[in-house]
Amino acid sequence: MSDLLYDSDEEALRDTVRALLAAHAPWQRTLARLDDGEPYDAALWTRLVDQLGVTGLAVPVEYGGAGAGFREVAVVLEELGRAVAPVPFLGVVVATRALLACGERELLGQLATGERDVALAVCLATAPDAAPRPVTVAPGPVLTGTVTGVADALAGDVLLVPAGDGLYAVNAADRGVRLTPVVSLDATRPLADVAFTGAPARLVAAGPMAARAVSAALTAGAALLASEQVGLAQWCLDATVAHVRDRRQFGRPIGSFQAVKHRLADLWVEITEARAVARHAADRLAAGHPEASLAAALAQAYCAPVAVRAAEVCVQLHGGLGFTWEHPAHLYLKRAKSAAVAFGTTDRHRAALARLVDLPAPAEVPDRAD
Amino acid sequence: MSDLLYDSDEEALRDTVRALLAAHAPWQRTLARLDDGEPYDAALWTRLVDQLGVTGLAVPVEYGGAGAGFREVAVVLEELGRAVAPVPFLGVVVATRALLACGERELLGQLATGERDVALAVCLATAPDAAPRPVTVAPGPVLTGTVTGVADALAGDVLLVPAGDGLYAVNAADRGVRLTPVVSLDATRPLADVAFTGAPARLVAAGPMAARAVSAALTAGAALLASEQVGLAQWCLDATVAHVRDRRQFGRPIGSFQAVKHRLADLWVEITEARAVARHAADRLAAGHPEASLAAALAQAYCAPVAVRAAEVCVQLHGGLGFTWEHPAHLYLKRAKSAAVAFGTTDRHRAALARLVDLPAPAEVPDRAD
Amino acid sequence: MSEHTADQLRGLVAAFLRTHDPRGDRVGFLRARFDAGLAWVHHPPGHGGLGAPPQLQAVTDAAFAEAGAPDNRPRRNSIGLGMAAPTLLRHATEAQCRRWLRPLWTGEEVWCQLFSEPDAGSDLASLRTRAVRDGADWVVDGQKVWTSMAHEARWAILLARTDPAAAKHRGITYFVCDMTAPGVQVRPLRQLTGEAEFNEVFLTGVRVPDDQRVGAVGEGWQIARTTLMNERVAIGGRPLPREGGMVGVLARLWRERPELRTAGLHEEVLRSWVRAEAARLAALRLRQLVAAGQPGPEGSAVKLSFAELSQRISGLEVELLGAEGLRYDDWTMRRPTEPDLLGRTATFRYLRARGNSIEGGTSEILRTVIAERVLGLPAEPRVDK
Amino acid sequence: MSEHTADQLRGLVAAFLRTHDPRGDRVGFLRARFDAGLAWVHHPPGHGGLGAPPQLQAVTDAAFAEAGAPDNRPRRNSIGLGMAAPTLLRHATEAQCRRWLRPLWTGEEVWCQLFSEPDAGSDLASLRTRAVRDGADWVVDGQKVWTSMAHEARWAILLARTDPAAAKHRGITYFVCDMTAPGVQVRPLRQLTGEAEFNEVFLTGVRVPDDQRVGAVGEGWQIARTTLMNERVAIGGRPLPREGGMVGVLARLWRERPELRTAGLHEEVLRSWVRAEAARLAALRLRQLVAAGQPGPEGSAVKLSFAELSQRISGLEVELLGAEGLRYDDWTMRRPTEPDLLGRTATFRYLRARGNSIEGGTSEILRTVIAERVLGLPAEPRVDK
Repeated sequence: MSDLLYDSDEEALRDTVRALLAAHAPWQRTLARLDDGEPYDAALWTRLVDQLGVTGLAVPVEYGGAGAGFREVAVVLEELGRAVAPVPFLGVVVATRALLACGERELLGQLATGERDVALAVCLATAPDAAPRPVTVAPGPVLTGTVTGVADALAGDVLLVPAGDGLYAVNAADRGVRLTPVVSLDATRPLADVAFTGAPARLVAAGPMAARAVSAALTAGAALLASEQVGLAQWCLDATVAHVRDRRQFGRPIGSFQAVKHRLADLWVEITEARAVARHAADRLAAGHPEASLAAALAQAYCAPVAVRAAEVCVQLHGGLGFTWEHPAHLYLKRAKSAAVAFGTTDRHRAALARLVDLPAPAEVPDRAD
Repeated sequence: MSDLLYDSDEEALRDTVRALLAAHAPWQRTLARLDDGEPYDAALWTRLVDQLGVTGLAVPVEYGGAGAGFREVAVVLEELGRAVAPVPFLGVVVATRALLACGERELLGQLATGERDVALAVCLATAPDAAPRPVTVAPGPVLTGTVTGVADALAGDVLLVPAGDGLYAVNAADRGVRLTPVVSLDATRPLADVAFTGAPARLVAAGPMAARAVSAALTAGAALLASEQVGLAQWCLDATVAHVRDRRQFGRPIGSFQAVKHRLADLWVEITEARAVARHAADRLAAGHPEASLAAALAQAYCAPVAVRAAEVCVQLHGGLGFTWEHPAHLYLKRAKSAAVAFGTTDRHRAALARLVDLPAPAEVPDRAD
Repeated sequence: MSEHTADQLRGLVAAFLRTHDPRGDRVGFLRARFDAGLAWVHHPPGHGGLGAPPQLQAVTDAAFAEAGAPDNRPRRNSIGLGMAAPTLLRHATEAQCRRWLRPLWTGEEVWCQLFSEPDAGSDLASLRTRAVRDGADWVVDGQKVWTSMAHEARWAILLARTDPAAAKHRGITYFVCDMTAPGVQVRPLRQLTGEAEFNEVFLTGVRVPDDQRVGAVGEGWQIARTTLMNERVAIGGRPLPREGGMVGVLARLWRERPELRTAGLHEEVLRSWVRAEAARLAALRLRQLVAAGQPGPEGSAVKLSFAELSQRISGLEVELLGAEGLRYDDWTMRRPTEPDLLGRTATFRYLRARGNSIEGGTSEILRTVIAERVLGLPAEPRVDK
Repeated sequence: MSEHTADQLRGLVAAFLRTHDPRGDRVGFLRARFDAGLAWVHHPPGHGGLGAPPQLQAVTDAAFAEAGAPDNRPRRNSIGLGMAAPTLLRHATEAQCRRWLRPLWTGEEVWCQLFSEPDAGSDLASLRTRAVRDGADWVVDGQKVWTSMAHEARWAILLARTDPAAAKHRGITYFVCDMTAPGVQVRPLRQLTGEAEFNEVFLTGVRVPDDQRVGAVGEGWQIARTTLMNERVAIGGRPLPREGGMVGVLARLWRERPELRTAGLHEEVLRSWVRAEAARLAALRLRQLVAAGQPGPEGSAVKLSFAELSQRISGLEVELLGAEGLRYDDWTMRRPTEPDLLGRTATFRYLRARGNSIEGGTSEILRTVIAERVLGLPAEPRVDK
């Protein structure tokens, strides 16, 4: 039975991260960055890495990490979701899982200490069970091809690239690599199209191990994104509750109107369930449990729409205010909707569950009987 | 463009039917019949046939009918739905459509005058595009086989039976026919399992004409059932509105609580749309329009769940009272849920729409990429 | 109602076209059409109409369109045509109608609406903008918000409080405000789409002549209710062919991009298609009811469904697009003068659609209106008199 | 909290089993188990417990079950075990506890609840049943409704108004009523399933001795709130394995009947499976919180979801069955003593599930409770003092 609670270390970690984000990443600052066209908050990221060591959490001690685990990573992601913080942590975590699957000590060590950031060069929309491989390998080895919509690549020093039947490490600064920023729906998680034109590469894993590493990385992404979604949803609920308690219409707080109350009560129920589901996914992932994939698919199938709904309710119950650029609600809405596409949409995760829990699709599409 | 309104003749017909039902089919009487185990209200049916000539509405004048049409039939069904009246009108209408497709003058004439009731021996759950044929034909011709869950068969003098590649008429009183009443979810529309053991039959139509007749009959059933569903839903809304205006809790009418109001407002919106959809289906059917099948599939895809939701809301907002046997809400709930299965569930109608409006299903179920 | 028939109207249009070249001067043509009573055919003669039944408007417009005549670019002046004109016709003086209706209809003068205020929200009647009588003028001070087209508009319909001592709904008066008058300041209001489709309008000592007052002092709230009802019909009342709305974009995407299809999304697409078609038929039935002289409350249903559907369908489109649904086209602050939903990305449509359940009456308010006015459910206990 | 550990409790059970044959006299065995403090292990000694931490109950029950010991048939006495016992432990006198808890736990005496009234509904505090003091007794008159097990019960927990002049929530007192007393009349109340699972109970001049009063006069409402909270946990708090609830029936049907499968229903089955699993994990998390001494308000979420899911899943099952979903098993008026959801038709489950959002607090009331007590949203204006 998985442990769905937060232990005291995890609560302490949460407090630390939350305090740091409150001090250094208020939403006003994030919003201002959008207008300035500077996606990442590099200073914030440095603090998170240097002061809190977030990149080392899931890296074993013998590789230079903190040897905590993915449950702790999930707690950090909850807080980053709560703050829509513009840092590349999710991408680093996904790359970490890939490197762990390959036993890649050197990069893991550099990543753990923050010496180098690593990103997996796969489109953010890719589901764990369906990784297209648009990049080809020529002797050298050198890589050629384009991967679109890669998250957290702009901050990466090293790109992990699935190509041919291997997984390769490429130096992002190489002139055979061109990163083109994308106008992203969620500007707080900027995307890039990555073009390789004969970029020199180093083989990290080959054959089935490479495939397993990519799949494990995307599964981890799906599982852990759920915690970010829970944090995001909780912020939306909290902000909306605060607003409707305060805002008066027709001589009463709008939070005293029953339809508003019931809507928020329903949202609270959904978030309560989403938290259990996300903790379950993190716990299964951390334990390397055989049902980690199942828990990850469940997590995305359930938590992604909860986060979207929370953000939509937040916009709606803030009325005109929530529709403006100056209010932070839209940052959460864009993150939530974008996250619902990340690592595959909910229908793909339900289809994965159908296979994993033996609820098969109809054998064939029935033909018309005429 | 179809005419979605009710003309003055239709309104007059509605008034007449409603007055007759109010006088002779109050729900208390229908409920009492359930306890007495007498499904049909034969006396009520006689009045509807003899006084109002409902069975002749869709039969052309030259065949002995009133030559009105399916739009008028739909108005009668709205009222019958509103009263959950236990009469076999829907079954007769379905049979009428089959006979019209075959040009079967004699039976149409008898049906129009009420001399004989006719029922199509197909399971009520059958969708228009999928008619199984469990009955076989031997020379004579005589029929053998069992059709389960036939609606309105218990009241039928003549059964129209799809068998082999033809459509046959069988005398229900023949000793080669055995009707076994089924314990139906909707006791106001009793079902029977019909077993044929070498029952003598008369060929009504053969080959493609027979197939078309059955399909047209089931399409008509799907299209017209929507009007019954609209009438039912409207009763549920009206009854609930009356109840919540009256019933007081916490010192106020419960109809003044916002969540109750909004729920009923949403239901009103759905019924408003369902009425337009049902009128469209009736109009297309009456006109023999090429898109009659499309309109029928839309009608069931939209109106069936609206009726179910209306009945469910009616039970819920009546509180404990709506959960009792003594309150009529359950008659409507059972009719609505049963009607949602009749002529195929909504997913089958959506699948039919997908073909009719060119929104094809994915070519194949995607395989897992591992 | 006069005795006009569709054939007569087609005849009148044909006669008009014999003497007016539809390919000549655009504004001149539109002015002449107004003067001939062929603008709003149900208006009385002299105000752009012939006193004809309203359902003949479609016949008239179709006859002009067939002949290749220019239209009055209705999307650029939707507040003027949808809200101001019907209110003026019903509540303004003969002189006011003569001054404003013709250039409004021809599009020479664009109108906007100064109703909403930052602190009032859905509780419109709690507005605070004040108008104080000063000789032949009123002096107006206050702040308005959510004003589309304010930066293009010549005139505004304006609600201001003229009697702060009166009960909330009683002390409000309805004016027409000159948007070029001194003291009117328009600032763009940026939305979550990045665009600034709306404006904030600051009114500082703006002088509005008393002859720009519409209706009696203190009757503004009642008059505004007419306007708001017109807005609802204006939003929901356009006739659509099947797949004519946002669902058409989704259906085309499904048809043209087989590689995006999944079984789960198929079910969603079909459900959305069914709901959109039901909403379309309900809107069509509403038009038929109006044409038959039986206007009902169905307009509120149409507006509610429209908001829900546009949100649902655009959200689904983003998911169907997958990787492409992670992208946006442009975050710079544009100043659109017409909504351009279909020309932009699915993600734009998704974001813009969030406003559909807020603007022109929130969905929450609409549900309450339906419950109380259509279903006759009792009002909540009021604590604000 | 005492220092008991799981191992110690397993040891105590093993020791008990050495001296008590689990295959011997059932009632005798249960009485002895109670007296040994191994009934409710968190109760104080003398009341069936040892003062152990509540999470050790599961360990204890498991140890007895392994040994093949009889249980106390908890489903037959859910009101007694889930509501009466916790309330008595907290609010009753020592003498009352000694009198009632033991036969309650062994199942020798079944309990029911006399709270709901026909006119009160969700507004329980508006109840009208009156208790008037008469010497050492109270004389009770009134009508109760929705009483499950009343026809089997020996005792009832009863709310009655003892001070009609006091404010609504203040004039109510909590009693234990002898269901065999003169003046107690039980009539079956038939539901839409055809069954009469519940009863109406008429109380006519029923004498309740004052020593059957629980808590002080006028404090019944506060005490009842404890009871109601216990009911919510009792309904939602059972631990379920994956697919342990109604979703398991649906999943098995899907697996065993491939001919029923359609693409549209597949999507629905998967969505229901996901929601059921999420609700199950939330219930599990709630149990872990309780076990860790951090009971939260999640019980209300569990009850709300349970009602919604059971309704949705049973409705889906009917549709999946198609032709078979048109059928029912039996409309005769049965008198069940235990819920038998899984042994009957899908249509029975569908109908019975409608009650899940009404009984034990309607879903509407639960949402209001969550909004006000968990989220801290302001109450509505009250018009009933």
